[in-house]
Parts: sequence; C-alpha cells; structure tokens
Amino acid sequence: MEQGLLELWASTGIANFTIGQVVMIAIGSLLIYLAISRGFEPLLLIPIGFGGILANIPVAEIAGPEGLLGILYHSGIESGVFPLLIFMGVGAMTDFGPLLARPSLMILGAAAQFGIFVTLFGAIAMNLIPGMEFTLADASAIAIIGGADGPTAIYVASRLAPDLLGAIAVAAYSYMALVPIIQPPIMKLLTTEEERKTQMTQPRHVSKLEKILFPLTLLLVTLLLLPSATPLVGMLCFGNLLKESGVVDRLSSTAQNELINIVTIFLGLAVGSKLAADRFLSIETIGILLLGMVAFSIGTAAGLLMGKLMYRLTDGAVNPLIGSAGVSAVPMAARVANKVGLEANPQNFLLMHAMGPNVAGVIGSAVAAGVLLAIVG
Amino acid sequence: MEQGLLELWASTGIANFTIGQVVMIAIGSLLIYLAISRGFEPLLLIPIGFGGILANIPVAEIAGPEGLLGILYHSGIESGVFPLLIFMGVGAMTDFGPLLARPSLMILGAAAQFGIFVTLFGAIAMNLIPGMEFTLADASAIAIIGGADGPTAIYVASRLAPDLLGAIAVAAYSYMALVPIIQPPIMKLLTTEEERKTQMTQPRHVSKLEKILFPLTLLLVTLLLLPSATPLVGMLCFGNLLKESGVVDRLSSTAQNELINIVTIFLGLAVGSKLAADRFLSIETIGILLLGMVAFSIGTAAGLLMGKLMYRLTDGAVNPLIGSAGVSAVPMAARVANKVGLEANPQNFLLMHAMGPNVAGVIGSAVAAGVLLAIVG
Amino acid sequence: MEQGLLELWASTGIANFTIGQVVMIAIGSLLIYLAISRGFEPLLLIPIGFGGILANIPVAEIAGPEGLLGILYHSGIESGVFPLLIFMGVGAMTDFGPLLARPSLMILGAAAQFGIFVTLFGAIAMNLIPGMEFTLADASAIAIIGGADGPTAIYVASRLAPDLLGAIAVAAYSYMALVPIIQPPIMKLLTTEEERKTQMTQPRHVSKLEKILFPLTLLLVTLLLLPSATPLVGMLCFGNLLKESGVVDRLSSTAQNELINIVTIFLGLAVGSKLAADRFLSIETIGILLLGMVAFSIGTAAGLLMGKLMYRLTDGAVNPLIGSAGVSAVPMAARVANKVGLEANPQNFLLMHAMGPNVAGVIGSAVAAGVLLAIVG
Amino acid sequence: MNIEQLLLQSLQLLGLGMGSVFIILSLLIIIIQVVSRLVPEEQIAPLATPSPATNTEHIAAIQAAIHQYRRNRQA
Amino acid sequence: MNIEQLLLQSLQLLGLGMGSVFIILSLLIIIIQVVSRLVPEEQIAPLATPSPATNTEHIAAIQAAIHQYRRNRQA
Amino acid sequence: MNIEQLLLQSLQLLGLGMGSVFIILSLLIIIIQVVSRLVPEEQIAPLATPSPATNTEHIAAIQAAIHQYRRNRQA
Ligand code: NA
Ligand code: NA
Ligand code: NA
Repeated sequence: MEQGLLELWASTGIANFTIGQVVMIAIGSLLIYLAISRGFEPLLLIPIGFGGILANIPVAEIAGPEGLLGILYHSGIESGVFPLLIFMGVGAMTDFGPLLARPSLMILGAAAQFGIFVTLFGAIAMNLIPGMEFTLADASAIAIIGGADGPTAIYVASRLAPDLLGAIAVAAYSYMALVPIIQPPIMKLLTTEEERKTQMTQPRHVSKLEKILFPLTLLLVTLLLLPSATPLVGMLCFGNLLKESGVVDRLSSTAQNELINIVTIFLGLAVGSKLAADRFLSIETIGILLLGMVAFSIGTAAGLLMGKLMYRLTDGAVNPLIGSAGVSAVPMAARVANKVGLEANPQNFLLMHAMGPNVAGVIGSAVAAGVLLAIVG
Repeated sequence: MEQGLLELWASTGIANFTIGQVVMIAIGSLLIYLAISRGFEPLLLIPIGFGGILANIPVAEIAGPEGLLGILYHSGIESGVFPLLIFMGVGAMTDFGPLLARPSLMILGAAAQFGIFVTLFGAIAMNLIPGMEFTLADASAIAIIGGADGPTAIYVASRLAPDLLGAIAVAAYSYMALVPIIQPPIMKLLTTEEERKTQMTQPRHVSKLEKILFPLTLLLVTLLLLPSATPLVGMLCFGNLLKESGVVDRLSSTAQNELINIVTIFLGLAVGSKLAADRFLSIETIGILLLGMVAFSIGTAAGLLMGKLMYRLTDGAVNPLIGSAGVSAVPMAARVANKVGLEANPQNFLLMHAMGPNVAGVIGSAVAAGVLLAIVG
Repeated sequence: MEQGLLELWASTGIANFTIGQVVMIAIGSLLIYLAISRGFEPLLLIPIGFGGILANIPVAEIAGPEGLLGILYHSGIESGVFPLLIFMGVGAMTDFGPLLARPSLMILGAAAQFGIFVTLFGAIAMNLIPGMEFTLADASAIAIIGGADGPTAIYVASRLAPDLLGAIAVAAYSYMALVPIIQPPIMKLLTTEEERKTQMTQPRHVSKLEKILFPLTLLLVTLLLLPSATPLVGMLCFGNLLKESGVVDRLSSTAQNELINIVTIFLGLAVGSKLAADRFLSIETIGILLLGMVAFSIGTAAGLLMGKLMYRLTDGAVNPLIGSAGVSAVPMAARVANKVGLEANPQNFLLMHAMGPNVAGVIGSAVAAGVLLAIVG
Repeated sequence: MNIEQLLLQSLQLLGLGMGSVFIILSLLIIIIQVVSRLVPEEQIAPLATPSPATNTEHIAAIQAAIHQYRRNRQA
Repeated sequence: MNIEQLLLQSLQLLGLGMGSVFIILSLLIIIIQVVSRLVPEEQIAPLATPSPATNTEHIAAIQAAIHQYRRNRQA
Repeated sequence: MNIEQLLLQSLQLLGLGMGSVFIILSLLIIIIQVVSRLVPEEQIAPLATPSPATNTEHIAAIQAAIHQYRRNRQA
C-alpha cells in the first residue's frame, strides 16, 4: 500500500512539474482566455491553447510520438496534409469576384508582401544580438508570419523550422486577431484625411465563366513560374474550382464545412503540441513575436504606400486605405479598411473594394512561400 | 478449368470455415439482432457486430494487418485516437450544468466507481478457478467495464489487454444497454418506498462563466493529481470547452456530429476485428461477462448506498435513487432513476437531478482509468 | 543575386517541363472541362482531373511519396480503404426495394457481367498486337471496367495493376458518363419496337424486415461461396444495413453524406496521382480505352439479350430494355432504359423496374471482382 | 506464360466468373423469394397521416391569408 | 507473481483507486462551490425577449388565421 | 555561414521574392483582363425572379395577418 501510494505520488503532476511547464500551461490558458473573451481567432487559438496545455502535462506524454497530439502532428503537420486541406477549404469559401472585377488592385496584395521579406532581413540581423541564432530557414519561416495567413505560415514553418512552429503559429494567429488594433494607427499616419474620404465606383459584373477560369489560370501561372508554390496554390485553386464549377456542390460544401472543421480541430491541437516549454520558452520566441509585429506593420505600410501611388495614378479613383487589406488576414483587414474609411466619410463603403486586395494577399503570400521553399527549403 | 474450379472451391468460405468462426458469425449476428430489435446501444453494437462477422470470414483476412478492419484497429484503437475523439465528442455533447448546480451530488458518481475496483479484485480471485488466467493488467481492463462508459473501457483495454478488447467492449456496451433491466431490482431492494418518493428541489441557476470554467478546472485538478488520466479527461474537457465557450460553434457542432459519427463507425468496425474466434471463444470471455455483470451491480449498489447516506445527512433532501445514476451509462441510468422514482410517486421528476451524478460518473471512471493506467500500465 | 535568379529559374516549371507532362496537364484540364460543361461524372472527374494536373507539375513532387497526393494514394488506395468506404456510402444510399420486389430480374444484372469476362479475353488477345503487354492481372483489372462501377474498378486495379489504375479509373468514369450515348444504339439494335413498348406491372410491396434481412443474406451467401468478394460486398451490406436498420440514422446519414464526400475528394485526388505521364501516355492506355468501350457494349448487349429471353419466358411481362441497366452505372443506366422505353411508348415508365437489375449489377460486378481477386490476385 | 496458355486461362476465367455470378445471384433470388414468403406481411400505413394533414391546412390557411391580403391590397 | 500477491495488490488498487476518485471529485466539489461564489451572478435573461415574443405572436397570428380559415370553411 | 553572407542572402531573397510576387500577380492581372474581354458577357438575371417575389408577398401577408391580429387583440 505504501509502495502504491509512493508510486501514485511519483506519478502525480505536482511531483513532476517543471517551472517551464507551469508557465506554458499559463500561456495556453491565456490564449484560451484571449480567444473567448477578446475574440482572438477562437477557431484556432482555442485548439492551439488547449493543445499547449495538454502538451505540457508531465508524465502523460500526450505530445510524445505515441500520444494523441504527437500522432496528429506527425500525420497531419509534418506531412503537410492539414494546412493544405485547410487551404482547400479556404479556396472553397473564397469569392474571387471582387478581385476579378478590378484585377489591377491585385498589385496592392503584392506590395503588402514586402513585410515578409523585410522581416526575413530583420530576423537575420537579429543574429547580431547575442543569444539569438536564426538560420536562413528559421528566418524564412518567421518572416512568413507577415503573410498574415495561418495555414501558409504553418505549412512553411513545418517544412523549414518545425522547432519554431509553435511560436510562429501563435504569433501569426495572434497578430491576425490584433489587426484591428495594429493597422488603424498606421493607416491614419500614412494617409491624409482627403485620401481616406475617397469613394470608389461600383465594380463591374463578373461572369460565372470568369470565376471558373480563374482558379485554373492561377494554377497555370504558378506551375509555369513557381512550381514550389503549387501545393499551397493548387489546393486553394482546387477548393475554389469545387465551389465555382457549380456541379459538385456536395463536395464544395463538405470542403468548406465538415472537412475544414475536422482539420481545424486536429491542426490546432497538433500545433499546440509544439508549445513544449523547452522550445517555446526561449529568447527566440521573443524575437519571433517582435519580428511578427514588424512584419504586420511593414506589410500594412507597404500596401498603403502602394495604395497612395494608385490613388495618384488613377486621379483619386482608388482609396489608399484598401492597400492595408493586401496583407490578407481575410476578412479582418478588409473590414478594418472599411471601418477606417467610414470614420472619414460615413458614405464610404470600402468592404467590397478591399476584398480584392485582401484575397490577392492570400495568393501573394502563397507565392512568397513558394519562393522561400524553392530557395531556402 | 478443373484446376480453376478446384482453386475456386478451395477459396470458398464453406471449404475453409472453422467451427469457431461459424460461432463468432452467429454471435455477431446476435449483436446486430439485439441492437435492431431490442435497441441495445445500436450506434455501437451494429458496427461491432458487423465487424465481428467480417473479421471471421475465412480467406478474406479483413481483420488482418492489411485488411480494412486491421488497418482501422491499428491506426485508431492501438493508437488510442478513436476513443479519445469519441470522448471529445461526448464532452461537446455533455451539459455539466446539473452537476454544477449541485456539486455535492458528485460524490454519488465517486461511490459508484466501487464496482470497478471490487471487480478487479474479483477478476484476480477468478484465477483460483482452473483454466482462468488473468494478469493484473487483464483484471484492470476487465474491471473498467464497471465504469459503464464505452470509450473509457476501449481506451483502457487497448492499453492494458488488447487481446480481451473484443469481449470487454461487447460486455460494456451490452450491460449499458441492459441498465434498465439490471438496475431497478437493485434499486428497489436497497431503498424503501418512502425514500424513493422523495422529491428534490429545483436546482440553482448556473451561469455561463461557471460552465466555461468547469472543463478548465477539471483539467487542472486532473493534471495536478493524476496526469495519467489527462488524455481521457483532457479530451472530454476540450470537447466541453468547445461547446461552452460559445465562440466556436462550428467546431463544437462538428465534434458532436460528423466527427463523432465517422469515428463511431470506424471504432465499431475496428472493435469488431477483435471478435476473432480464437480470442473470443475462451473461458476468459465467460469470466469477463460474469465480472462485467458483477461490476455493474456493485457500482449501482455502491451509488445507492451513498445515496441513502446523503438522504440521511440532508434530512431527506436527496432521493437515494439518483445514486444509481453514478455508474454513468449516460443518459440511460439517469432515465432509469427517473422512471423508478415516478413509479413510487407520479410527481417525482428525478431526471435533471440524476444527470449530475450521471456525468460525474463519467469523470469518476476516467479518474479510475487513470489510476489503473498509472499503476498497472 | 545572379545565382539566386539562376536557382529560381532552374526551379520554374518552364525550365523543367517534359512534353509528356504538358500533355497530361492538358488531359487533366480536358477531364475538368468535360465534367463541368458536359456533366461527365463531375464528382469524380473534377478531383481526378485536378489531381492529374497536380501530379504532372515538375519539381513540386505532389504525387511523390511525401507529397499530398502520394500520401493520399498510399494511405487510401494502396490500402484499399477509400474504395471500401465509398462502397459503404453507396450501400447506405442504395434502396434494394425494387430488387426485392422482383428478385428474378437480378438475373439481368448477372448477364451483363459477361462484358467483364469477354473483355478479359480481349485484353489477353491484344497481346498479339506488338507493343501491347498485358499480364493476366492487368487484363483482369482492365476487364473490371465492364462492371461499370467506379469503386469496384479502383479497388480491383489497386490490387492487381496499380500502374494502370489511372487509365482504368478514367476509362470507367468516362464510360459511365457516356452511358446515355453508348447504350441507346445497342438497345435499339437488339430489341424490336414491340418489345420496347412493353409496359410492366406495379411491383409488390416490400416490407421493412425484408429490407433489413437482405444485406445480411447477401453477405452470408458471399462469405459462404466467395469470401474474396467480402471486403467489397461486406462494406456495401454494412452501409445498407446502417440505412435499413432504421436505428442508427446518424451513422447512415454520415456514411452517405459527409464521409463519402470527404473520401470522394481524397479518392479523386489520389487517383489523379496515377495520371503521371510516363505511365499514362503509353500504347496500353489506348488499349484500355478501347477495351473499356468493348466491355460496356458487350455488357449492355448481354443484359439486353437476357432481357429478350425473359420477355419470351414471361410472355411479354418483362421489357427487355431493362436488361441494359444490368451493367450498373447506377442510376444512369436505369434512366437510359426509362428514356428509351418512353420513346417507344409515352406511357411506359421503366425507371423503377430498371432499378432492380441496376443495383443487381453492382452486386454482380462485386462478385466478378471477387472471382478475379481469388484466382488472379 | 505464352499467349495460348493465357488465352486458355482467360477462357477458364470467363467460365468460372460467369458461373460464379449466376450461381450467387440465383441463390440470392431463391433466398429472397423464400424470405418474402416467411416474413409476415407489413401493415401498410394508412394514406392520410395526421401531421401532413395539419401541414396542408396550415399551408391552405396561409394561402387564404395571402389571397385575402392581395385582394385587400388591390381594393 | 502468485495469487496471494496479486490479491493483495488488487486490494491496494481498490484503496488507492477509490481514494483517488474520492479525493479528486471532492476537490472538484470544493472548487466548484468556491467558484460559484466568486463568479458574479448572471443577469437571468428576462422571460420575454423580443425575438421569441415576435415568434409567439407570429405563431398566434397564423393560428388565428388557421382558425378563421377553418370557420370560414365550415360555414 | 557568417552574418554578412546571411544578410546578403536575405537581401537577395528580398529582391527575388518581391520580384516573383510582382511578376506573378502582374501576369495574373493581364490574363484576367484579357479573359474578361474574351468571355461573352453574361445575361444578368432579371431583378424580380418569381420565387423571391412570392416569398416577399408571403411575408407581407403574414405581417399583415399579424398586424390585423394585434389590432383585433387590442380592440
Ligand atoms: Na498575405
Ligand atoms: Na462511470
Ligand atoms: Na456492374
């Protein structure tokens, strides 16, 4: 009996906790708190936070190779399957209509990717700080946070820097949730009141055939020029084709509902498995959080500056605010552009206009991911 | 041609059947019959019964390592993934409100776990019968039948005694279906007419915040005291948090519908793969069936006796009948308590009061499973 | 920079394409075009076509062992899991009522399998053409196209001739889509105007119990006589039992909706992974396409001739047109029979009568598959 | 294996295969016919169940309401 | 291990197991009770929220319409 | 690799990356514009399709019924 009691005691959490695990469980709880109370991307941050708690329970080894989270990580993230399936679902949910109606606005979605590559430079520069050690692969994986797109960030991190995946995913989703706080000051700083007041004209009607052709066109261009981006772009296009073809509604509906929900639960828990204390509680994580913020801010600024350029070139037909939606963070960034526009002019409805650059930003960051995977991977 | 005919004949079922396989196919058919005609837990017993038939078809090797059932077993049950996902779905379907409204009733859910540990002792004692040979791991896996909770039983059996898994799962689900027959005589035997007539007062209102905090509290207590129970308890809590958080309804809905349905189909078929003749048709199976019945009966009795104690201590504020719901078998045991209560007093609606001990029994048996896994596993 | 540019150029699709890959991408696009514009089995041909495009993108290796399509192929098709789950869903969607109402019509579903075995002979005979080289296993996998049933064809091909799987699946689904074009001329050639005008009497009422017993009966007969067919037949029966039992509607609904949709997406993409240029662009593929057409035509003819025999034996109570539905291609072939019947006689509604032979054809080809797997496999 | 052997084997398969298909499906026909006689005949549900009836009335009531509303509007 | 040892061990498990179950569930009871006092009481939603009210009225209106329709029909 | 080399390489990546993004998205813009001219213009569906119209009327009718019901009640 005594021996049994000792055995049981030796197997309690209290007897086995490390301080790091306690801190990580607190961080997991914080993520859950932010998700529930503040509405921080709850679909991802609740599973990630909960997975983070489970991963840091001593003795149980839930994130070990034979634990549930370890199995989910190995079969779904290490393999790349989960983020690609999420991307398929995103494709099936995305309406490229606004982008097709005014394709020139895509250039805003290109400009905003500047945040990614400046951050890459910044991450390497951080190596000058003693204690920080980022390889080019690490820096690339961190930089992709600036893509403001969760599955892209997870996919790239799983390929280039799996050890940093936890911190990268947490940073990516947290900053996406913080878009309404991060972007407005930058938007107001870089644009004039007059620019913000600009109303835009109703976009043209886009035909069904154009919508069907778009995913195929996008895939064609990508496979010709940047095949390394085709897993991501391909699944986005596939999902979108399921939607737009109009002949496989049951598949499209499954891709954007049950399947993406199931994969979201699994992906979140599996990402949580990378919130292990020894990896997460390091000076690198602080660097990643800082760099992520830089990435979002520079991306936003680059989009806005390109917006200002288009405002000039089009004699005020384009409201520069929609440039900030180019970072993606769909659809939050587009909503923020709309809100800031409304503040300047209560008749100024920018939402539909911002959706074009917004979804272009998804394509832009998938292309950026392709470049990083091709050269660094 | 002749040779072909011979080859074909040699590959028929008729030419290859063993008597054991014939018996097992009959048993599989019986389970299906009971599920359809008598409503014996059809969601599980139809897939298990059908899987049992498929597993005993000669030549086809469907339960072999390259057959469908073998693959499902290996990837879903050996790994522990399926029962844990079911537990997540159960969490997403469970309302802990009644338990939170009157937490003291949880003690009934604790008492009813007595059935588990007495059965463990009984299983070891059975070794005195010649021919019976149960190790401590076997005995623990058998005892967990008394938890009256399918996924817990399958999870523990897959870890401690995979060879006995088929018989244990069949016993667990069969007795859960038999709860309306097993429990009432014990309830009437151990309680007086007056006790059964006891009406209980309306429980207090439980706030949303308390419901959100509960799964986190439960996880916290478990991870501090009994980390070996955290895979099971953790997934239960995760599912419940998805539900109660109120911000991820699409995930909660998927967890309690499509995902649990898919996993139930796979789990049932995979459990059926363990109904192979050579393992199932042994004297041990008879022992398991006997012990399972003992476990349910003692668990019921222990819950009732604790109910009687609470009846005394509260001056008749607690109807002892709800103690029998502490075995879990959600929600059947709670309904049985309600029915027996109504027989004694047509104004006596115990259902909501019994739900508290009922879901406490799920937690109780998950905790018991954790102890067994920690010490025996 | 220069080096980086060279590296990036060396990684473009343009720099790496082989002519075969270009042709295969065009073929994938053609399949998608036919699926969307012509309604050619879009649920399968859109995923297969898209998978075919993805599989032929240079550098990306999406169909390689670590790419998404390769992973799906390995885990779902090589293992046999996906076609079996599709068959379960088909079972859950199939109403065997018309077949039970008039079981004698099943003989039409037997006759139509003649197309399979004649094609097998034809495939072997093709070896006389220089350049063609089909083993008995290849020939069997090709022949099963005549079963006019997608999952059966994929299952058999994955077991007997995985290299030919792409061409076989494409042929099977394409000809199923072409049934309204292939069958009518044969039907008009082999039947007289008078025969086609034959109206059939209302079938008898089939009780719920008969419907529940049928899948179990079918499984019993199959496991006694041809266990090698039981993976396919068993899953069909399991799905049907879920449906007909009436007590597990949530499982039945999941099997015929979310689960089959998810598996269809995965199966289609995985089949597409077998549209690699080096395998598909060979003289064998032309042989497969020719043989597939032969298989459909002979199957149709055999069903019709058996129909004519039944017309004689029953003194005109059976319209021979429904014999063509025996090839399966559910429910297209039954609809074609109805349409041709209506052309001859506007009061002649054959749809329900044709559904019996139609679903019998599914069973017939699963049995044929079992024979091939038992003797050739 | 040379081509003659293969052709012979495929002829064998034709015989065995069609034989199996016909035997199994014929056996099924017989069993289905036997079962259909053994199974007690089902009480066919009466045509007019209460619930749809109410629905019909509901719809009729709404249609009447719409009709009246339209008339009032035109008036 | 011989049978006596096994029986002893299973007795130990009985003690440890029931002990753990009671300790953990009792701890939960205490925490739940503490939490329920700390958590601010929820404003229970007023019985008649606008939306259901409208629904009720909607249903009442339809029922009235049906009622009137039936009477008209009978008349 | 020392830090200078790394910094150089990340500058290269900046150039190559932004270059690729702009080239690919610009190419897409051009293709979309060409396609939009080639694709025949779609017949935009007439504004008032019959089914929604009926729905609107249905709702209007019910609202009228509710309105009348309320008035009757108050009276
Ligand atoms: Na982006
Ligand atoms: Na229990
Ligand atoms: Na067929």
